[in-house]
Amino acid sequence: MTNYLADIDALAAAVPDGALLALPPEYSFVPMALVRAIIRRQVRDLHVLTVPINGLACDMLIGAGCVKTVECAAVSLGESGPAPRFSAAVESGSVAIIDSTCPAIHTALQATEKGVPFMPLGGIIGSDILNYRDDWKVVDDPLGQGHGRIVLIPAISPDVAIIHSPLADRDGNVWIGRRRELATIAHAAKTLLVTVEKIQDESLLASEATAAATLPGFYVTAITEARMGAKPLGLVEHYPADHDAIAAYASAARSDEGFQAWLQREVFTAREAAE
Amino acid sequence: MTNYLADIDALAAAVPDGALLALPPEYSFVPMALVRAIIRRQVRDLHVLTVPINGLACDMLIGAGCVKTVECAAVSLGESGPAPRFSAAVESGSVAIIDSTCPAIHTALQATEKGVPFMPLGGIIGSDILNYRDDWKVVDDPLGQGHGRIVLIPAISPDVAIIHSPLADRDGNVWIGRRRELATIAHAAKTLLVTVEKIQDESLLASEATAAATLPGFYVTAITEARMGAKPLGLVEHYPADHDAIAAYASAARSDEGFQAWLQREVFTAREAAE
Amino acid sequence: MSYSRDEFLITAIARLLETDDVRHVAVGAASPIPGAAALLARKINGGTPRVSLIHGKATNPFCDGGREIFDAAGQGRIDVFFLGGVQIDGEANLNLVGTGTYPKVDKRFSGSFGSAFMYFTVPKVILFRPEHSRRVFVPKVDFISAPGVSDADVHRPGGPKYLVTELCVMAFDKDRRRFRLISVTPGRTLEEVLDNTGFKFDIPETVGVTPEPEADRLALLRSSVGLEVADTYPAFARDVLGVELAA
Amino acid sequence: MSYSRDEFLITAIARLLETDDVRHVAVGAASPIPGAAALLARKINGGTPRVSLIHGKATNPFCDGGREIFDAAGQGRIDVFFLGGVQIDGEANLNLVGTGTYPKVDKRFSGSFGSAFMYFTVPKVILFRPEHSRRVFVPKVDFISAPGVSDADVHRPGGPKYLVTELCVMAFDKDRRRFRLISVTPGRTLEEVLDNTGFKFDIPETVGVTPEPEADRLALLRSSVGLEVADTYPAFARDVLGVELAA
Repeated sequence: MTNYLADIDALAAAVPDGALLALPPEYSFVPMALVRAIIRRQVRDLHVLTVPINGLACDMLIGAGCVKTVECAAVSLGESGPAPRFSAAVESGSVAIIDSTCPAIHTALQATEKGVPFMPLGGIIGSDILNYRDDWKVVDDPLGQGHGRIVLIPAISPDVAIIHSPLADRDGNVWIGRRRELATIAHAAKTLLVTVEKIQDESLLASEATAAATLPGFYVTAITEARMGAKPLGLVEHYPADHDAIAAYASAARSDEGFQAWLQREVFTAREAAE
Repeated sequence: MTNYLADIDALAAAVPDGALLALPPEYSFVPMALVRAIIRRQVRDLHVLTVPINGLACDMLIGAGCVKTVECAAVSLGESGPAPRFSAAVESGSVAIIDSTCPAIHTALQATEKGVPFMPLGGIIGSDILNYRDDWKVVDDPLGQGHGRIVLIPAISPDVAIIHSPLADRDGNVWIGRRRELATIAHAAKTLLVTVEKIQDESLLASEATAAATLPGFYVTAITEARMGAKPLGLVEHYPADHDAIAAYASAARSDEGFQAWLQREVFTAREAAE
Repeated sequence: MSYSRDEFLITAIARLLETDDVRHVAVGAASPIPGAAALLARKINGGTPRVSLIHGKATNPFCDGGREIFDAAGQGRIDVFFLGGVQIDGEANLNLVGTGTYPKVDKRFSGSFGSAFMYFTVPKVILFRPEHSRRVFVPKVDFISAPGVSDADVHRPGGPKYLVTELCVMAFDKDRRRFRLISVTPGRTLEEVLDNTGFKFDIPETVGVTPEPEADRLALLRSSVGLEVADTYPAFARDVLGVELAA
Repeated sequence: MSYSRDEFLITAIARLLETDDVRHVAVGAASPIPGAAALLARKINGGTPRVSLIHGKATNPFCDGGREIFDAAGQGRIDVFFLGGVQIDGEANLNLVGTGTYPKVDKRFSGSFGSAFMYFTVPKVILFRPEHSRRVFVPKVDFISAPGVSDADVHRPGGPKYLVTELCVMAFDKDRRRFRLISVTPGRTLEEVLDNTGFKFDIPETVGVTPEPEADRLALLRSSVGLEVADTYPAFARDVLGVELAA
């Protein structure tokens, strides 16, 4: 059964050092308040998987020293430009980088969703990405129907996945709307931690209309309320991204000193105010 | 762009003899009015794929002589018992039977959805189903990680898939609710024919809540309105199944004579009244 | 307190669900007796196991289409599932396809449904077949929809654990590839079980008697649990449990 | 009629979309110029091609999560997609990862995104990189995110068709594995293109001039199409097209 926790630090406590942590993409329900709580816990040695890309959350975790390895199709602040702590860490070699491509990350999670050890994926052959993926395997069409060579992507099962949603009910059901990658992440993850704007009494399964937008509770490990929990990123139909705040981060984080000062101010000092 | 057709016979005209026709399961938006129109057209030599099971529609198509091959995990009238025309046709050998199992049919459509020639699936090994599927292949774990043997299911791409939905808009978007197998069928099919209770002016993509329940128009070949188009089966939150009518079918269809009389009365004669 | 055969079967199955390893019970279409048993067990244990009835209303949690119950089983998120069979043999092979020589069988049934997958993935599959006869319980099934046991090189976390019929409860021993009789229905005998079973099975020195339905559980079935059953199986709840939902 | 560089690029791209084989154009995140070009082409052609802007509002049709655009491309349902690169070489190899020696590159960029798949599956990929310099157009990319051409035993219905920069439009010849210059931007010269391109490419006897934006298309861009652009790219529509949505 889903646990309903009193505060976000209790949720952050469920992320152990060294965990394979899955992060959703920038436009898709990123639990920034929870990410800040994880940073305050000073979690270490995370293997961060971006599904399939990420930006601010991943960059902050790297800058804060929580990350040992990043597996991604891309890390970017979008309109605010490159992700400065990510770039610096890869250039210096202070984090290990495992480059992937968007559909390969989706595919690896689909394999776990389906309970199979691998799934095939088209394309990729001839990309240098493949040369650095000893875990991926190229095989000749095993059905011998002249399809040619194809890449097999091994299943990935995140230890922990984290999302922020507008709404949950009291049975652990969580509203995900049309962001179905969150369903795949949830199906593939061993532990799913969810923050929500609001917990309502009425079941999200009470009507077909809301059920269609719902992740069932039996995938959800724990939930806590976190108002404005995606800020400074946006939450569709609830609040827009705060582009000024993201731009301010992008400029502060150009240097490690600038980032550390920003972190102290925005994550540690501002904690009580913010969360 | 999606075509909006004036009547259901124009939709039925898009189902050619010999087509690989995908049918959704009994509880999931079965377009019975369209099935009756297909029977009136006297389409022949269909390869019917049930996704993954079906009942009344498949049994009627078989009894009406439209079907050459049935590929299914099961064909059953549920509470009304076995599917009589299906059973008789398999026992007499008048239709070819390709037995499958539910997740294998889902998997074959997912492979087409993903644009890959096959997908792996657990289980199955040791089932006699496998002995009659020359198209399925058992391989040793190609990643060599000790998973053991696994079955590879080749992709299936239906020539035509047909569904009935409560609602569409004018951009070809169709409401499917939580019946996401309909999305997979649509993604995998070359042609998708849709009947709906109602066509509305407002876009189903106008809000995240309805978008979460929507199949995008670029998968939809043609749409026409068919009020009560799933009857005598039910349409969730719109009308219940007419169990008396289904039971009457089950008893009439016990014999071919009984079925033919039922067909004349309910499908041919009743045409004007019904559709 | 008098009870019907179906009420007896419901309580017999419910007892098999009241163990700590059972956190999530899934029930397929048109299975009111297993469904009622799961809902009864949930009530007795104060909320666990989670009960998912496909085609249920309030009790159907699946939102990812027909694939989801199989995916969830493949993920190890379903602990108990129920299967039956036109024929079941002594190695727990199931036949849901037909009798006679495949493919042009003498009598064709619906088909294998998801059995060829769920039987491999769900750790505790309960075989449920009220009719206990040599027609059903055969030496060897005519067609294996799903095999009872697998070779070591086949990934198989799941398989058969129990068989419940109107005559008895048996357990399946994977290593011996045989059923073992646990208990016989009150008023029935070991001889009846032997006479009506076409395959060999192990018989312990002392064969127990399956407990009769406890009064408190019958009361629950005929009241609060009955109402939950009626949400998905209204006809069954009315006819068997005497419970009707307010219109 | 005067126009900006971005307006010129929008109309140059739109011309490449006005052919019958283009039924569905998909545009990735933060690509306002290709997005505007697709919306302009749709307006001019009276509704075709269908335009799907991921992260668009009214123009985002995807309802199956982040996977869907890749699945749809794999199904052959997307005819045109746009890709760029930190580096692009003469065989149309794309580098979106970084410059220097991988993995500890000198300068790290975001990553390959979906390029290693979309480049293989979309029949008409248009490479778009406004900056035309030897920094970008190199003899050989430092890292191949996605290769321009593939061996015969790799299933590849898709690949590069055109390259659009501020200086010129080139076509890619898959069999010759080379770009061919088509036309040069008005006021710029072949010499400029040669001076700023680090790889060899074919030059036809007569090099055309890329047409200037047609007055009617500029008018559409600055009015009705501009409003559609503003729905997804408000800042771009305001700054480049001078169009703002009513608040």
